[in-house]
Amino acid sequence: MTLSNISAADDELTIYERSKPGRRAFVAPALDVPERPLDELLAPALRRERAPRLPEVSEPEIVRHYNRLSKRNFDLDTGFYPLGSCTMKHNPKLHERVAALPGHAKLHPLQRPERAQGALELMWRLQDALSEIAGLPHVSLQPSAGSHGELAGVLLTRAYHEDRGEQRTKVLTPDTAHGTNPATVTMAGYEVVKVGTDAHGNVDIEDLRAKADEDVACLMLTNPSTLGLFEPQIQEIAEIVHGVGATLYYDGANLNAIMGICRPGDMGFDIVHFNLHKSFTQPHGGGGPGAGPIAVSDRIEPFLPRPQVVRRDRHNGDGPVFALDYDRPRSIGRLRGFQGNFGVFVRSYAYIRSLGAAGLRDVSEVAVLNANYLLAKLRNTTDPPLADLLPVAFDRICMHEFVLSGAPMKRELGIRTLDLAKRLLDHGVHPPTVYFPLLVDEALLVEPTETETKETLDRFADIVAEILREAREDPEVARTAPHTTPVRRLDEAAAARRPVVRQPL
Amino acid sequence: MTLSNISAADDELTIYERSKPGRRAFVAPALDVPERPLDELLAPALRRERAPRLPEVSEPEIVRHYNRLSKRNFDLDTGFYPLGSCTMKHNPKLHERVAALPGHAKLHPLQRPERAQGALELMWRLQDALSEIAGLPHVSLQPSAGSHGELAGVLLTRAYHEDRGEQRTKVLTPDTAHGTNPATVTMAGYEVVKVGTDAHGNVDIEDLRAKADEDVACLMLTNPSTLGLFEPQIQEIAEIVHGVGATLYYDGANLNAIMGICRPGDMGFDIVHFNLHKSFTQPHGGGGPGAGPIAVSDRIEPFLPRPQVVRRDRHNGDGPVFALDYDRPRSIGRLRGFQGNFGVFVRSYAYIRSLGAAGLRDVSEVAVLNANYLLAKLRNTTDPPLADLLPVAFDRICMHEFVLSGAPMKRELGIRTLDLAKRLLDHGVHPPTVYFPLLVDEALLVEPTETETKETLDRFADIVAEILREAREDPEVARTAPHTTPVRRLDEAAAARRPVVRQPL
Amino acid sequence: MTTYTSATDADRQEMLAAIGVDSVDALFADIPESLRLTAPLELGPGLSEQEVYDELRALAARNASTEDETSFLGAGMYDHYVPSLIDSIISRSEFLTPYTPYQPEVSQGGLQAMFEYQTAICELTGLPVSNASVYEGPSAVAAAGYVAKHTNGRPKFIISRGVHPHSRETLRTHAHAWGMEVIEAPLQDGVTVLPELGDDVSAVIVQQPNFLGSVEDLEALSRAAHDAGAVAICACDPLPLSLLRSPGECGIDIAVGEGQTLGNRLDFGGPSFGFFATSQALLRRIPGRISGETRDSDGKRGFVLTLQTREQHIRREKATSNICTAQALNALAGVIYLSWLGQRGIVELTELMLQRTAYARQRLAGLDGVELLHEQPVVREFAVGLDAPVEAVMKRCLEQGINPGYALGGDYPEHANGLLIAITERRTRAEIDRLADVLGAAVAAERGRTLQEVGA
Amino acid sequence: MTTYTSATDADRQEMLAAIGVDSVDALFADIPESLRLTAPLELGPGLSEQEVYDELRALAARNASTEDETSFLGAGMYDHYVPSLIDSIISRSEFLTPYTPYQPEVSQGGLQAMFEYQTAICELTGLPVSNASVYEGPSAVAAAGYVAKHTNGRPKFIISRGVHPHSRETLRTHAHAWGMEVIEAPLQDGVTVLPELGDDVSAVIVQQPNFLGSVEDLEALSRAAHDAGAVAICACDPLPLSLLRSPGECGIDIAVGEGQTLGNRLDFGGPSFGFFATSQALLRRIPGRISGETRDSDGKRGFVLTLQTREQHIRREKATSNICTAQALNALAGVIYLSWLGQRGIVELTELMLQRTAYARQRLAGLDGVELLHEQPVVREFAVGLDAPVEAVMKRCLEQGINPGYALGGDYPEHANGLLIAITERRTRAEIDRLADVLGAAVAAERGRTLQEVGA
Ligand SMILES: Cc1ncc(COP(=O)(O)O)c(C=O)c1O
Ligand SMILES: Cc1ncc(COP(=O)(O)O)c(C=O)c1O
Repeated sequence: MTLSNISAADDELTIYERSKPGRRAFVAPALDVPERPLDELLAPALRRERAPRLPEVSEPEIVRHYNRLSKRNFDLDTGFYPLGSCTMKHNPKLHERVAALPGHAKLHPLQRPERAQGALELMWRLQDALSEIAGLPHVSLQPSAGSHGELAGVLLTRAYHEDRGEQRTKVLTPDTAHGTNPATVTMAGYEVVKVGTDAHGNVDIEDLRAKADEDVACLMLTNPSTLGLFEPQIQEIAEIVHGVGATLYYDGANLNAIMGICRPGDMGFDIVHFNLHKSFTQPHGGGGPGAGPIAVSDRIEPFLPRPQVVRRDRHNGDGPVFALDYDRPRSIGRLRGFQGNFGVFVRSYAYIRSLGAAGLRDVSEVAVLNANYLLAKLRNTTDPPLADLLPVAFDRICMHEFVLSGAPMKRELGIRTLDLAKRLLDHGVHPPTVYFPLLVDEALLVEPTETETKETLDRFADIVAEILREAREDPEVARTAPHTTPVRRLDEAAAARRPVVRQPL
Repeated sequence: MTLSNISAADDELTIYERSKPGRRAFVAPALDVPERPLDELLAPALRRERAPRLPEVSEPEIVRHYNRLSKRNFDLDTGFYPLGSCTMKHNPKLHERVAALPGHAKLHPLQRPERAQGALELMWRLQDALSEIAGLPHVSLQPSAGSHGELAGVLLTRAYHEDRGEQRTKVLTPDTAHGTNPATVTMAGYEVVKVGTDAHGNVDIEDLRAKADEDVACLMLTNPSTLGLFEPQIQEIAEIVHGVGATLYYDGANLNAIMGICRPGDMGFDIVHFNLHKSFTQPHGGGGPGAGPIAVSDRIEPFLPRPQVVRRDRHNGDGPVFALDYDRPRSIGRLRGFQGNFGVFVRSYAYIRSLGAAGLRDVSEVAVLNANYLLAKLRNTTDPPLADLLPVAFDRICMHEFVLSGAPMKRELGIRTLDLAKRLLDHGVHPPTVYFPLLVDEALLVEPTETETKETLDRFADIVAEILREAREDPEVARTAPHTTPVRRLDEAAAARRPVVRQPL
Repeated sequence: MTTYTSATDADRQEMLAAIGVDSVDALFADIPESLRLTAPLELGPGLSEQEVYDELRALAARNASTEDETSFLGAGMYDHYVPSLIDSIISRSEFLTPYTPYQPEVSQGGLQAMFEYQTAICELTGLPVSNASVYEGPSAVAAAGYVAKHTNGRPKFIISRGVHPHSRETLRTHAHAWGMEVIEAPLQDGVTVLPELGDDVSAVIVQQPNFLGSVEDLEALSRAAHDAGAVAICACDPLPLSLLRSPGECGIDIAVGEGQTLGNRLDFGGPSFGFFATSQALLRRIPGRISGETRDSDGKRGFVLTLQTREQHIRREKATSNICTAQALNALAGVIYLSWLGQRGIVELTELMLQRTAYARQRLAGLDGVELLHEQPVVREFAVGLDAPVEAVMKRCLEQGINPGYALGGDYPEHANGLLIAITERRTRAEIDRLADVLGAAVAAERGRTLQEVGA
Repeated sequence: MTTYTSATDADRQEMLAAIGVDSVDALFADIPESLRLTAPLELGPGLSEQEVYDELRALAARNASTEDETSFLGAGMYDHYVPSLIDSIISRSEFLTPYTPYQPEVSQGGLQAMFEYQTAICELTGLPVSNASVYEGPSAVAAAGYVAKHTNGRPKFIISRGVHPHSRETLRTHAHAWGMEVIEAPLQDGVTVLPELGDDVSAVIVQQPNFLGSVEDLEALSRAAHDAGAVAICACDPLPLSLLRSPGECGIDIAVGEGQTLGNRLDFGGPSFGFFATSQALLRRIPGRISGETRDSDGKRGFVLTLQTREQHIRREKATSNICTAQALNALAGVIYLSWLGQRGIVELTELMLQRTAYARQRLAGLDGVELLHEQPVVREFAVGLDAPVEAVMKRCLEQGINPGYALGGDYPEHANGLLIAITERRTRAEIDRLADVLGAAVAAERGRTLQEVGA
């Protein structure tokens, strides 16, 4: 029985393809001032001949268009999203409510500090909480995302060394590092030097020793690493790095594993960035917004970006005032406009207040428990023997995530990690991160997060097993997956070959 | 290629089936008063042994559960919804914003009038606007929905007659009337007498004359009728009804056809109800909330429900005050608690202010234009000949909706109106109202509304044609439709035979 | 002027051509000339979105909401905390915009939610059957009366004065049309005392807890009703039901109530929802929609509107009620709220209110010129009498930003200076202490004034 | 304490058993004993949802938002009306919660929206290529500088003092690390005057309209840049672009800007988004995500993240930028807003602002002690100088509930008492007249005071 589907075709129009001259949603408020000739206010020479071509659509059409588009997205409120390194934890609905309060949402960034005390105090309190979580005394909320935080961190490192009259040229990053780390190093004007990983998935200490010299400005580390493993020799690493006068940078993308359990500052890190859109539940928005605050040690503090939110106690006992401190002569300066992604701060502050110290620790405990449980569940699956087909990259207790290798599966069953990922889509599950970290062949990086139920983890393991059993019978199903999604497998190569990046009009 | 689907199975669990002892979303605020023994405050004899069994689920589970459930609904923001008699017009998003303002949403119904002046003034202005639209001087906003407004109207009729010392026993309703009309008559303690429809789809005047006697309290009419036809003899009908001292009641469900074009009051109606959730864009919510305000003539006014929102001018020139008037000795009394569905009033008031007089008239003009265009489009379709297979019940210019008969289609192609409706679901379109009005065999009542585009109407006509062509080839497809919905055709008979109306625990 | 129509002038011309008329006016030919409006309605011009927003914000700003004052108002609707997830779910267009689920295959979301809701209401009330919602509390009481009328055809309702005044008045409005008499049973020490019940009594209607906050002896009341062959109807407050013996356990035949407290905002009185639960015997007399479980053609579980032969669209004049559009979205908020509270949470929440209410009652009872109107057990609300003009006292409290509650005098002349005070989980101890201070001072001040006047 | 985890004690036991360890602590064995925290973090206990809500509401209440005052603040972010449909769309979890679309088959909604957005940005800027967003305005200027650096490797940036101070400072922060020099070009009569441009100039950076509101002669500026072989970069304000000659028409190579004005709320400065558009030649140097059209295995149109070989996750240290998470949701709001405005609407809106701004400028110029800082054409913002201490004048205005604008002295010492005033469609004539009255009076009063002091 063949089912024609006219409506589907309609689903695929762009907002531009729906446009029809004369349609409109917006109507302007009445002109209430004496109208002056346009030419008088803007000479023709300054004006464009043709208005920008924007869609002409009515409100009902806009609403339906984007409503339907939304149904072509998979999202966290729909199903399991174990995207490694991204910490796709539940986004509490309270956060949207408090972020939308007019006192937050309609507050102008240049409002005078005495008329924005609530916002400044919230930022100050968030700085305080993040400082406590990181174990480092000073925090700047300014960076807009994780990689922006990294850039801030490396620029701070540069400022620190220059302040001491040193011109260092190299920054060390492990070969397991996330792509933003080396990209940041280049952007900050340094040369990247890779450090190897040993047989246990730890930093290769000998390699580190060999490469750590007086030209090294910084070592950027993620701990737990992108392999989901805690670096047990972290103190020794810190000694080596500090021994050559370099700074130790903590990429906080994986902080969700250790909140309230241990602290980067105590490990010897000088600079830490947080991903508020990971560990602290800012919704990802399909690619942002986020925020990447940084915490630093005393020796780095003088160089923090401008302005800093500070608290000043009044001597008349009136209680403290909160201010923006621009008077920071050694600061690296601004990284962006205004005070950072305040709306994100509101959500993350609400999160920290809701959970408190015990709640945050429980987050990390359950995140790690869920990851290890799912790993065990997969390894104990015998039909098919997942321990053999999808072996864990490093056979250790993992932290909040773990890495599997699809290499044996590819050999035995003839389906690649990519095929498994695409087939997962047919089961209403978002795939883990694939082909990262680069170190592991056919890698799958699985991060369940603490907000998923045991039942969901069990179901995921069952689905993976089922897909591999299915592949044993007929690998073509996975190779040609997905089958039930709004579009089938897309040709990314073709897109890059002849880029069409805007609608031709 | 067979696609297994584990996730789908999970989709179908109820919130109770997801429950697991010990899970929770809510946490109570801290107890901040000295705790007293429960037995002291509530003797054991007063207490239930077992707490009501409610689901035990976490916030992430609740959000995902209802989010997924929502995806098993078709809705107005997703596609065309030409459900006759229901006026499924676009629901402007502004209305949700203004209804949610704390001054509205968090206003206690028993707040003292002097501290609720904004709400009372809004209600008063809405009364005023509805009065102007209906062409009747007095309005009560109290009824909660259309049928509640009908009940109010018939109770007012009773009060009116009793006040004049008359005990009337019968209420007339046309055989095309919506079910709520006769049901209301019974509920208001009257006997229903049916009036026939003539060959043109109008009220059978002779039959009306014959049945209109001194025992008749009221004639309830919908104009345009449920056939989507304007009653041209309305003035004559009013004379007949008034001639026997009865009242003329206007069922306002179809008001969307005539706003700003003509007025029930001018036609001679004594009482009108509005469906704010139809003509005035209150979203339907899957079965409410709505509101069914009534407008009445001077002779009915003394009996209006208590309390009435009134405006009182202050003599000190301070501008008017708005009050709740309970001092209405001849009132029929309350129909419900408090002041009615205020949140609905806010939305409908915003709608009237946004469109203004010209906008409202345009609504009705386009509603009627769209209906007649779609009718023409269908009738001009030759492959297959829709004019023959789905003939219009009465061959006239229609108002905002029209009735087709599926009888020939059933005869020729072997698919019923129900099958066509179910097959439409596969095309992402909501079916028209089916098997109503009862007068028309295999009826389809089609109401496009003014907020749909010509393209959508064209697509609908194409889909209907395609379904009938498909049926000509293979009627089984439609007979077994829908095929692409979350569930297939459901067995309603079985549900009624052995009713399971709650989850067994 | 805002418009939500998409018809451009070109569209209109094309459409008229297809229809075969040359103007939109021609489409209104059936309307007698004499009835056509020649002038525009007197509604003024349409406005832009921002102008309408500004106007409504200005109106809303003239209302004192529970964010603008510390409110102890209850008396039927209560200032409970509405969790954020409710808005985020019920604002989804898939729940907000569809009609009543006439096409179940594309309405499983709404229908399953109704089924879940019905289950939760059955659990709260201890009764086996619930519908999917009625309008709201007081009209639900009248609807229950209508069921009783059909059940035994007797001419009298006995309704306790402990039932919400709006419910009593609403019942009277309807009963009159049914040719039935409404007799009020008095309160003594805050609880209902039934008169002799003859065989002319159709139903006995009480409220739990009653309007003055008292917990009634439901079992005794329903036994009395049943002994007289009458239907026992109880209007109840769902949150207290988590602690109190359920209507079902107590033999109540029909339990109805106001659902606002279950995750719905105050909205100046509506929309909220009414719940309606009955014994198995009354299943086929229930008004309104009911969602029932069934199977699809593949044998998969699904839900449909069931027992529709009760309803107006099938049975017309013989229907058990005329209700059509009810309050589905508000009931959805209700079941989401109950899932959010959960089995333990609802008890914890109610116990918190119980403790704070007891504390407040004790604090206020200790004030000069304030005494309790009754000593009955209460859960979330209690009544006091003031030895001073309540109106003047309230004004003084309001000047301090405190709305002390609902003045009982209008509904209960015997309690001319009575005040009904509600303590939800929103009211902290600090706010209760402040109420005590402010109210105490206000009463003292007013007594002082009256004494002076007497003195003078 | 609130929790969003579902693991019950029973769950935890089962899971530990399956793992084969006997405690959660055992899972942290890799963490050296000496690093494990023995005491809880000093963050205090967790709170209930209602308590957190109340705390944040109390904090928010201590901010004066655009609802609490009549604000003429602009200077980079503006109080525009955000239509309701934006919230209702971007609050849908399908847009709010997904990650960057790494799995295009289940991300077509986001990817198509990006494609639509890119198209609209290309139309506004008159350039052929746009990415899917960068962080915000000032960092976009630095990002543009980075592209210029890679394009010609020259050591100097020439940036106009008409560029937003935050953008200039942000560029400096980056340029230092790149070993590059930043030279500021002065303003004369409110517009940019470029110095001699040598072959050591990597890029010339201007703003349209500039920080003082002036419309710059973009064509002349980009011609000068090109004559020197430098890259022409323009930071622009998208709404005025609906009337002004586009950067593309004027020969600009890279147009960037702050997107807040396109349907994003103020949020005390973020999150908003930055847009980034370039000439075809720079396509492969653009930072960040780009959505591109392609086909699926059935030949159906679809969208994917394309040209990823520019990006950090592929090219690592050779990437054109380190950006990963950007501002997708804010850019989505942007394209919805532009669709809402539409081709005619955006012009109508900007013309309304143009007219009201001209009116306000004239009104204020007519006040004693207030004169225009320049006579250049302006669209939505203009600058005045006060013959009185600006700080004191502002305080007086604020007492009247009017926030008169942004004091320029900090960024432009040469305009010690300068005030930058923005007039969006939110500001009515009545409010503008009120500003004139209040500002006029404040200036007069302060001049009076200073005269007295002098007199004394
Ligand atoms: C390990 C790691 N570091 C850094 C980043 C970059 O963070 P952002 O995307 O917020 O810039 C990510 C993001 O995926 C990451 O996983
Ligand atoms: C013609 C007509 N009358 C009355 C009603 C009842 O209105 P409500 O559902 O608001 O009670 C309807 C609703 O469908 C209707 O179509």
